[in-house]
Formats: sequence, C-alpha cells, structure tokens
Amino acid sequence: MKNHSKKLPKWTIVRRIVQFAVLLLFLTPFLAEIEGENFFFGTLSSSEILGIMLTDPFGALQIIFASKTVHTVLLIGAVTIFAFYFLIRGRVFCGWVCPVNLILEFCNRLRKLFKIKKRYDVKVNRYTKIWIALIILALSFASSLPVYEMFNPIGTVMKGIIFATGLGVWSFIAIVIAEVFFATRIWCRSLCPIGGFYQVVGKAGNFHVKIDHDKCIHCNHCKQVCLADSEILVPVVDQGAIYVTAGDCMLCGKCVDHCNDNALRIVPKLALVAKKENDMKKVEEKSA
Amino acid sequence: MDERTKVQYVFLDMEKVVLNMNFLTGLKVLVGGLAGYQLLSLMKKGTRSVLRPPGASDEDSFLAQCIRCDKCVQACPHDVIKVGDASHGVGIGTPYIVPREGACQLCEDFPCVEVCPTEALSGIKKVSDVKMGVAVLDRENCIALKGNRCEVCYRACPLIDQAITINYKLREGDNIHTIFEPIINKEYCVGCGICEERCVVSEPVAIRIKPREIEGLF
Amino acid sequence: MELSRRSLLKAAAVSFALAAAGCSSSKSSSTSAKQDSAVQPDEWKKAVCRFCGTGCGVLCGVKDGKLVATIGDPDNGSNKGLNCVKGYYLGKIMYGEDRLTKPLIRDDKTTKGSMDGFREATWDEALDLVAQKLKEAHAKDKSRIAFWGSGQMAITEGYIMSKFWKAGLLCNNIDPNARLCMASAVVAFMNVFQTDEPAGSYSDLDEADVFVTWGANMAEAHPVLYSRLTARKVSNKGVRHYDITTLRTRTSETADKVLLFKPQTDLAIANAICNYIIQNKLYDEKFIHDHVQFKAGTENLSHAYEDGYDASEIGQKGGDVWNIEFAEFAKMMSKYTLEYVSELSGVPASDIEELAKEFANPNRKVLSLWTMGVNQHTRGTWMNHNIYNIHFLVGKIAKPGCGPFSLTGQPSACGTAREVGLFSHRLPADLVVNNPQHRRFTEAVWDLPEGYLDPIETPGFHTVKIFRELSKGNIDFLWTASNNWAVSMPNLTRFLAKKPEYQGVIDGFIVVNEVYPTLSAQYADVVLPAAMWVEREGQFGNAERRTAVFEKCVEPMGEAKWDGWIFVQVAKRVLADVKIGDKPAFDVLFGFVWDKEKDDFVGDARKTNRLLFEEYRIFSNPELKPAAQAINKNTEGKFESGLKMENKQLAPYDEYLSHNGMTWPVREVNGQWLETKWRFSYGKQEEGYDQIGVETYGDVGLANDVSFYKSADKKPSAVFRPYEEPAESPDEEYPFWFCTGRFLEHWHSGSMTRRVPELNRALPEALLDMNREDCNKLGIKNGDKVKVISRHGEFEIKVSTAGRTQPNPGMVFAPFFAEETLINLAVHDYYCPLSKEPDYKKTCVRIEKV
Amino acid sequence: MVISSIVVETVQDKVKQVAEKLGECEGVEVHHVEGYKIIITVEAETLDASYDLTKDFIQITGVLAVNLIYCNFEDDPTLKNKVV
Repeated sequence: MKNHSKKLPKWTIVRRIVQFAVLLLFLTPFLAEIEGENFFFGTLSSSEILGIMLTDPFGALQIIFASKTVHTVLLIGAVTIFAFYFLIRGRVFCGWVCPVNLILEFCNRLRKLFKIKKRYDVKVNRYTKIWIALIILALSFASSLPVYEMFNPIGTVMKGIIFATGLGVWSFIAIVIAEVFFATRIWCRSLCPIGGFYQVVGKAGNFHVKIDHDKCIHCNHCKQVCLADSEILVPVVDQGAIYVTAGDCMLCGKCVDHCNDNALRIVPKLALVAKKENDMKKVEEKSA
Repeated sequence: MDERTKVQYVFLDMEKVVLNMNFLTGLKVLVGGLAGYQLLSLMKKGTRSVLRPPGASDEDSFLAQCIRCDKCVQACPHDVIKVGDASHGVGIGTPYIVPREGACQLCEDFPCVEVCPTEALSGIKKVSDVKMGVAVLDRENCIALKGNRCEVCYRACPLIDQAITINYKLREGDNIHTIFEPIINKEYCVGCGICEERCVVSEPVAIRIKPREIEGLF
Repeated sequence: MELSRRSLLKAAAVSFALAAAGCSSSKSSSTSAKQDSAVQPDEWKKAVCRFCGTGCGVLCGVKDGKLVATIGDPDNGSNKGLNCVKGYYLGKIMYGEDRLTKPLIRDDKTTKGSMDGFREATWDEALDLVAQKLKEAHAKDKSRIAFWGSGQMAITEGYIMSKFWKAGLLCNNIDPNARLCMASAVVAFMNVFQTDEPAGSYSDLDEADVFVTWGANMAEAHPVLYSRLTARKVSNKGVRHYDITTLRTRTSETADKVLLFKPQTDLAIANAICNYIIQNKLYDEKFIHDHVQFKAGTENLSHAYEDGYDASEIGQKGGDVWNIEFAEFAKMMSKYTLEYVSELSGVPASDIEELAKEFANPNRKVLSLWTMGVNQHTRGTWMNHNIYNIHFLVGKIAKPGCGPFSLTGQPSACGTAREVGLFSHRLPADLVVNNPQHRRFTEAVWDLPEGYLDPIETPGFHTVKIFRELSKGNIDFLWTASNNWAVSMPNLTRFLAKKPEYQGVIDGFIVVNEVYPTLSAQYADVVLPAAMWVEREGQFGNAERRTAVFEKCVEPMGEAKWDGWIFVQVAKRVLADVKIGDKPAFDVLFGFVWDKEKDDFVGDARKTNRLLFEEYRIFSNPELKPAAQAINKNTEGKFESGLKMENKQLAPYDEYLSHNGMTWPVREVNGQWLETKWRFSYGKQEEGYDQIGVETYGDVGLANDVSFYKSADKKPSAVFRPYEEPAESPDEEYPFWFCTGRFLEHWHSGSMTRRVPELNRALPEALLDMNREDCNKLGIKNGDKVKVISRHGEFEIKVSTAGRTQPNPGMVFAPFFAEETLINLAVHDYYCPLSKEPDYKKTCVRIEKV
Repeated sequence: MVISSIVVETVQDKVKQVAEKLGECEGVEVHHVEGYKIIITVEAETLDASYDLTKDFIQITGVLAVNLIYCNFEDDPTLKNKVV
C-alpha cells in the first residue's frame, strides 16, 4: 500500500505566493507613493514595469477592432504579454495572475466553510467563453468601442480596490453571487471572454500536466479539484493520453498536489510534441 | 502522425465547439448582443461634453481607443484626472477632467500621454499641441467686465498674453476707469481649464471650458 | 431651487451655443435668471477698503448684525463703485472659520511656533498679565520694550498708542510696519520738502501725458488706480507709459516702453536723465531759480547689515547734506552719461534719452509713480531723491498731471503710520522727537508740563533694530498689532529663532493683537483678539492724503475688542501709579475719553473716535488750543521760527463722514471745508488748489505758480545721490537675483485674503517665477519643487514658468503671501542707511532642485 | 428635464420667419439671432422627446442646418434606468 498521508501542496503554495505578489505589485503605486518614478504602475489592462509597457492582448484586440487601426505602441505591449502566455500556456494568466480567480477561489472556500448548499448548480459549456470573446470582438468592431473593457471585472477588481468605480464592480458582484449560490466556477470555466481568449492561446502552450499511467489508480481526485473543468483530465486519466493538452488548463497544479499517487507532474514539452505523443499513445492503446 | 491528423485535430476542436453550442443559448447571446449594441449606441451620446485629458482625439475615436486602464489617472502628478462612472454612459472607465475641481496643469512632459498604451492620448509634444477645449467667458457673470479689477483667469492662464489677452476699454459712463476685458483667443487656448478652476465667481462660474469639437448629432 | 438650476443650465447651454456659432454678442435676449441676491441688507454703511493704499470706498450691507454684502461705493469719486477682486470679496475677510474670539495665554514658551500651548483666558487676566510684563520690562530698562504698529491701524488707534508709548512710557521703541514699506519715501519727503506726503493727488492720473512707473507693479498692487491710469491711456492716443523695472510684470505688459535694468542701477538711470537734461540745457531755469536749492551728501555708505552699523561713523553721518551750487550739482551729474549708464544698467541709451526728452518736453505732463522697487532698496532714500531731482530740473511738480507721486502700500500708511507719527523718531503731524520746539508743541497739545517729553529726544529702535535686538534677547517685551511680522519681516531665519544664537523670540514676552492664528500669533505669549475692519469705527489716510472714515457696521465677533480699547486698558494698568505733575498720568493722557466708573470709553464708537480725532486735530489746527498756537506762531520768540502746523490742516471729524473723505490740507472757507488736491500749487481753493496755504505761508507769483512754503527757505532740495553697489551681487555660489513682491489676489501676508475661499482658489499657492532658460540649465521643469538658498536662509517652493512675471535669466521672483512658503527666511535684512527700510528685492540666491 | 442648445442655420433673409416659427414650438426658446444663425434652447422631458421635437426643424422653410451644441440630459428619467 502506498502512504496516503497528506503531502505538501507545493504548486498551490507557489501559486498563492505569485497571486498575492501580483496583487501587491498592482497596489504598489498606492501603498507606497514614491515621489518621482514608481518602478511599477498601471492596472491589469495595461501596466508598466521598469519602463516596459505591458498591455492585455485581449484588450488590445478590442482596441484594434474598435478603432480599426493598429498602433505600434499598443502592439509592443500586447505582443510582449501574448508571447509570454503563448510560450508557457494561455490560461496560466487565469490560474496565476487573475485576481478574480483568486477571489473566486477564496469564495469557494468560504462556501465550503459555511456549507452553503446550491439549489441549482448551473453548468455551461466551457467553450462558451470563446464565443463570448468572439462576440465581444465583433461588437467592438461594430460599435467602435472596446466593449468588454467597460464591464471588465478583472480590471475592476484592481480599480475597485483603488477607485471603487465602474460597472465592473457590478459584474464582479454578480460573479461572486453566482459563484457562491448558483454555479461552481461558472465565470472562469465558461463565461469569461479573457479566459476564452487564453483558452485559444492555450492550445499552443509548452508546459503540460503529464500522467504516469503506471501510478494512476483512477481515484479521480484530480478531476474533483480541477480549477478549469474536470473534462480536460478525461483524456489522460481515462483515455490513455499522456499530456493534458486542452486550452483550458491553467497549470494551477491542483491536480498534481492532490494526486496521492504522484501520478501527475508538470513538465515542459513543445505543444506539437505533446500532441504527437498523445496520439501515438492512443494508437498504441487501440492496437493493443 | 502526419499533417492530416493534425488538421483533423484542430477541426475536431472546432466541431466540438459548434456541437456544444446550444441553439437557444446562441439565440440568447445574439439577442443580448443586439440589445447591448443598441444600448451602447444610445449611451454613446452621453459623453459629448466631457473634458478629456491632453492628446485625446475626437470623442468617437477616443472612446474606441481608450483601453480604460487608468494609467493616465495614476500618472497625473496633480491628481486631476477622474474616471468615468456609470453616468458617463459608454465613457465609463474613461479618463476625464473637471476643471473646476482640478484643472490640467499642462505638465511639461505630459505623463498622462506618455503612459497611454494606446493612441487614445497621443500626439502631444508641447503645450501648443494640446487641444482639450476652449474657454468661454460668461459675459453676464464676469466681474471684470463690470469694471472690477479681477482678470484672475488672465493671470492664471499658463499661456498668458496668448490664450487670454486683455482688451482695455473705457468703462461706459466713466471716463477715468478702464474695463480690463479678458479676451479668449481660440487659436491659442488649449482648454486646460486653469481659468475655470481659478475663477472667483461661482454658480455659475464665469469662465468655462467648452470641450473640443462638439459637433451636431442631428 | 429647481427653477434656478434650470435657468443656470439654460444659460450655460446658450453660452456654449453662442460660442460655437461664433456670435460676438453678449446682448442676447437671454432669459437666464439674474442671480437674485440671497439676502437684502437692512442698511448700507460707508467704509473704506482695508487693503492697499488706494483707499477705495465701499458700502457695507448689514442685516441682523451681520455683514452680508460689500460693494464698491458708486458715489466715491476715487473708485466710482469699482473694486479689485480683493475688494469685491472684502466682507468675507471677517468670517474666516478660525477667527480668534477669546484672549489666549501661553504658559510654556517651548510650545512657541504653533497655536498649541495656548489656553483661553479672561480679558482681565490677559490684560493684567500684559500690563505686568510691560511694567516689569519698562522698569528694568525702557529700551527693553517695543511696540510694532502698522499702516493698517486706524488713525485713532495709532494716535492712542503713540501717546501711550511716547508720553505715557516715555519710550521711543515704537515703529510701524510702514518702515518696511514707505520709510524711504518718508525720509526723502522730509529731506526734500521738510514735510511728508506727495503734493499731487489721484486726479493727476487723469491728466498726465507721460506715466513713469519706477519699481511699481501697479497693475497688481494698485489695481483700481491702474484702471485709472489705463483709462487715461485708452482715451488719449498720445499718452505714453514707461515702465522702469528689473523684471517684466503685468504692468510692463501694458507699458509702451519697458526699461529693464540691472538691479540697483535705477540710481544711475535717474541721474542719466538729469545729466541729459542738464547737458542739453533742457531744464527749467526759472523754476530752479525760484524753487530749488542744490545739495550734496555723504557718499560711500557701505551696507547696513551688521548690528553696529547705525552707531558706526558712517552710520552716524550717512544722512549729512550740504548746500552746493547748481554748477557743482551739474558737474557731479556729468559722470552719468548715456553711454556709461547704458553700459551699467543694460538699458539702451536711446531708451533713456527718449525718456529724458519726455521729461524735458515742456508740453508734456509727466507723472512719476513708485512703490516698493524704489523704497525697499539699500539706497531707497537716495532713489527717491533722484526721482525728485528730475522733476525739479524740469519744474514738473505740484501741478495737475505732473509730479513725483509716491504710492503707498497700506490703507493708512500715510494716515496712521506717518501722520500720527508712529515712528521711533517722530511725533504726530510731521514733528520729530529730536527737535525741542516739536516736543514743546506736542507737550502743549497733550497738556504735559514743559520738558516732560525731553527724555524721548533720542529716536528709539527702528523696525529692523527692534527685531534684531529681540532676536538677541535684548528686548523683553514686544507688542504688535495689525501686522504679521513672522511672515513679513526679512531674514526670518534670524528672527524666528532658527539659529541657536538668535533665540530671543522664544525667550521674550510677545503680545499680539490678532484676528486670526497667524504665524505671528504662533510666536506670541499672549494673543489679544481684536475687532476687525468694520467691527469698529476707524479712519484711514491713503496715498493722496485723503482721510476717510469707515463706520462701525457690526459688533466684534465673540469677545474680540477694539484695539483702541485694548491699548487704553493696558495703559490704565501700567500707568496706575504714575503721575504727571500732580495728576495721575492716565487721567492726563486718556481722561478725556475714559469713563472710570464704566471702565470703558465715555461714548459709543462714533463719540470716542470723534473725541480722539478732535484732540489729534489740534496738531494740525493749533488755533484750537492757545498754548499750542503760541508755539506754532512762536509768539514768545523762544524759537527760530514758527511751525506752520496748518500746512496739514484737518477738518472736524464729522466733515469726513459727510464727504467721502477729504485730502488735507482741508481749509475752512465761508463755513465750508475744502480739500486740497495740489499742495503748494496756487489756484482757487474751490478747485482743489492750495490757495490758502500759499497765500498764508508762501509767495504768489513764482515760477509755475507754486510755492513750497513748508520747505526751509521755501525751497525744496535737489540732493545729488550717486550710484553705489548693491549689498550683494550674484556670484558663482549665489548666481541669481531674488526679488519679492505682492500679487493682486492676496493682500500682504495673506492672513485675511487666504481665508476668503474665492481668493484662495484664485491664487492657491506661492510660486517662484523663473526664466525658462535658467530652468533648462538647471534641469528644472515647470511645477518642480526647488530649494532657494541665500547666505541668510532657505525655503522650498514650486517653480513656475507660466509668465505672470517674466524675469530675465539670472532673476527669480516670488510673492510673500503664503506662510507655508516662507520666502523671507532667505531674504536679507540689509537696509537703507537713511530710512532703515530693508531691501526685499535684491537677495542673491542659488536654486537647487529638490 | 433635458435642456439642449441648438444653432439653427438658415437662408439669410428667412432668418426672422424661422426664428418666429421656432419660437412657437413648445419647449423652444429663441435666445439670439445673428446673421443667418439662430440660437435656441429646447426643453423636453427626455432625450427622445428632445430629438422628436427637433428632428422636424429641418422641414421649416429656410432652415439649412440644425446643429446640437450642448445637451444636459442628466435629468432624463429614462436614461437613469438604462444605465444602472
């Protein structure tokens, strides 16, 4: 028998540190206003660190669609961020950076703590958010307005802490209420257009959760804790794939931390290679 | 695995997306989207008379280009840039200035323009590039026009003797006093609003900034 | 409410539309509701603006014991209902949120520098304490007490204090803040004419062909007068205005020609004009023959920074003058050729020549106007002389539209500080302490035994001396009223105990009559809450010799009391055991206005002021008191000659109330009291000329129909004064000239105007005006904070290149109204050796970005 | 109450008639006439009502252009609901 004593949730600890560090980073200009240059300032929509411009690529896309023009400054900032997530994995943003996710995780804990029972647990397909993202881009194009930026709860969580203004506050409150009473992680899993955007980007990610089929005992712990959607783990746990390749994976590491059998790891692997290996495995299984 | 499999894979994903779209949900989204579009177009009319920070292009393209990141707000050393709330319609989240509560001080290096990640605020190299609006004198309430030595707007103007000049004219029915009439020169006035901020007359303020390019809606 | 909001919205909408459509008209048939004044006053009372020396008339609207409105007095000939923006909001100065309404006592001296450490006290306790401390210090040594008054005190208040200090305490350590402002003009007036204050009046502004402003930013400092100057220019094409200044100001902006000179070289420019006039024989020979005596004086005066300067050899004989011939005068002037002076001053020779020609042109009436640029000058008195010299040479003086006219900065610099004699060397009405005849005359007016005032024959400490001695611990008791010395004195680093060797302001006992918790109040041991502006009746005397009364409109706020009452209450306590002859001293001095039973003045505000004024009036109307008249007329032949005290004759008190003030000398003609607009100028009294003065004391028929009857030999003096180096010049360590001054929106140290929200909004902070070139060199941007450092101290301030004043490279400027930006920490306290007025305009500083 | 100001441009010699015509409309106030321009304010309950009122101005003979200059709609009750 294997030792089932609880192990240290390494990934979650690291991830929490990063999440709070990001939160703090965005608050620095307000916590300690240093005369002159702040080494960092801005919001999640756009910021500057040590003079390097960083812009939310989905926001930038909306601006490009809305204004029907492309500006270099905008591109530079957006491409920098885009490249980062493109190389690691799109929804790493959701798992490691986004403050809304952090807060929703916290809400989820609270809900469990207070044992709030949901009368409905609405489920929406996780691909819906891609459609929402597309609609938003279309709307931006049609209305000449960066539509989502007006309601964006992500920017607003930051701004909200700072300025307490904006419609985003309402969308954020709506999300929290939904989370606590009606649906589990519906926002992050299925609705958030930024998540949708990164879901698409995530296809190209070069870091993956890898399974060791020899160790997996199919306890399904991993599926229960998955922040994205349990179904992204189905191919690896139940269908013999080696790598989790779904665009939705946030590399949050929860599945790794909760696997009592050490069957899961996060490994770097080129996306194409990972897919190829998955396919080969499938072919192997079929043939076997 | 050959190329074909790869392509298949991609299509499989797309297929899933389409298959998973419930028709009803799609309809709802469509209707919602259209309704949202209507609402937005209506709300858009609501932002016309707001004074934008330096370097904002005309209102429509400003609204299109502003990513609502608040960097200009944070960058402003004088804390005069405010963020639009729900009452600003689609201008929600966009930066604006209320001169009476704090006018643009026309910083030499324009940090707000400098930090803008889009072209929403751009094209400002020197003060004369700024075209936020133009000052308008309320001739009924200006106390200088009544002969009092005020002209606070003139002396406070960062473009003194250009944007605002004084027209010296004899006071009617009084041959020993002059009226120091502030004259606003549209070609020089950048609309920073310092005159409006400083004006000593309240309710209504005797000099106000008319935001740039107010054009007919009809 | 909703209706008015709607009409306002509509008005705004219309104004936008008008502007957008490019309509020029304001005469739109707009229906926008007129702002109906919220409260209709029950009655309107007459007053005078309490700010600058212009003396605009205002009407005070009173309702339910509160001042609810002030407007310019349309019947006042001087301002015709107009005000500057300060005057527009005048009434609000009384209702700042932090008015002092209770006497405050500080028990712990270490808390000085803040309002902490004060406790509220009763009037009796506070007055007893003040009297006890004053008595103790006085008993120790009379030189260890001092009173610092103000050109913002009313005439009767100044009169009470002058009498109390000089006759009651037999002490000359009494000086006004006018020392910082008008002293150079005063000393020059006395040197030149042997009588103070200008010959002309504001009417000159309506008639001059050429205006010359010497170191005067009238556009900001004398707003309504400037409106008058401008009106003359606007309505007459040929009128020219020359601005002689060290930095471009709002006044320069409207001038036809700006003569921008290197600091201190104004002395040479004036001499160059004289020299040009002499060399080209453009002077008025007959005028010079009939009216002018030429003099030369001590030169190479060095600089009065060291405490021992006044007592030094040069300090003692600095004021000496002796008669010379015109030829000698011309020879002394000959050094000041256009070329030399142009080189020295940086002003093109052609500009100086042009101005000299204007002065010399017999068809042009030239009016010279000057204020602090000339007076706050290490050679301030000299510079005054040099302006007079030009006017004497061309005979342009004391005629309508012509003359040298010294403007005053404070509402009653003339009336109170100068005419009442609140100076350490003066007695009322141009009399001085070191002249025995003047003392005899004063004794006669005050019912004092002959010789009683002889102990005060030596002048006391002038202002700078008072504060220097205080800082060194040599003054135990200082009392100040209607001023804010902790902001306005130069070299505050020395005076505010910022250096270990100068802790006197902490150790000394300081009493401050105040209305707000100013910085001065923060350094006080006792603060006595004073009645403000129209909370009492008072009188101001403005720059054109106009005496005007302002009525009491409302009761003082809280327990605040009239300064006059405070002074007399302390006098009563201090003089309790003192006798003059066999009578109690207090009864002799103040018995005529004080009711002992009531422990208050005998009458109401009007009656008390009338009684005081009528006694004061004896000085200039000696016929009211035979003993005084005997000395004035020298009937017993005890003195060399009579005094001609009527030269500044005043009307009975109530006449000032029924007129909008009157310019002295006021003459009684057929039961009518007639003012004099042009002193020494012969013409009909009814038309404002000095008919009676000239007929009584002077000679009719001299050149230009003028007669300077008050001057020795009836001839005023043209004194040759050379150019001498400034006290400090820019060098590598301190490369900038630092000039200070005042702006339109705020009055002096800002203690009143900064409490008016509208004015504070109009000009919320003091900025350092700099030239862009200098900024670029130092890497400073508009709005950056810098440290201004002089040899004497330093302060921090934000830089502006906006251009309200436009200093040339090498010059910076800041106003002094903001106590949080205490510019006087860095300003030096070098003073004019003759007038003892410090130079606020020429400190050398360096500038460092913070 | 929504208050808007409008500049109406007209054929030069029709300006008087147009001004009179405009003045007759309810909620319309003529403030100023200069050259070929007329400055009016329009008061109506809502934005839509303002629009309805003004969209027909162009039909008046002599009117060349109708330009909205300023519109204060913060008191429009319908807008309030929509936004929040």
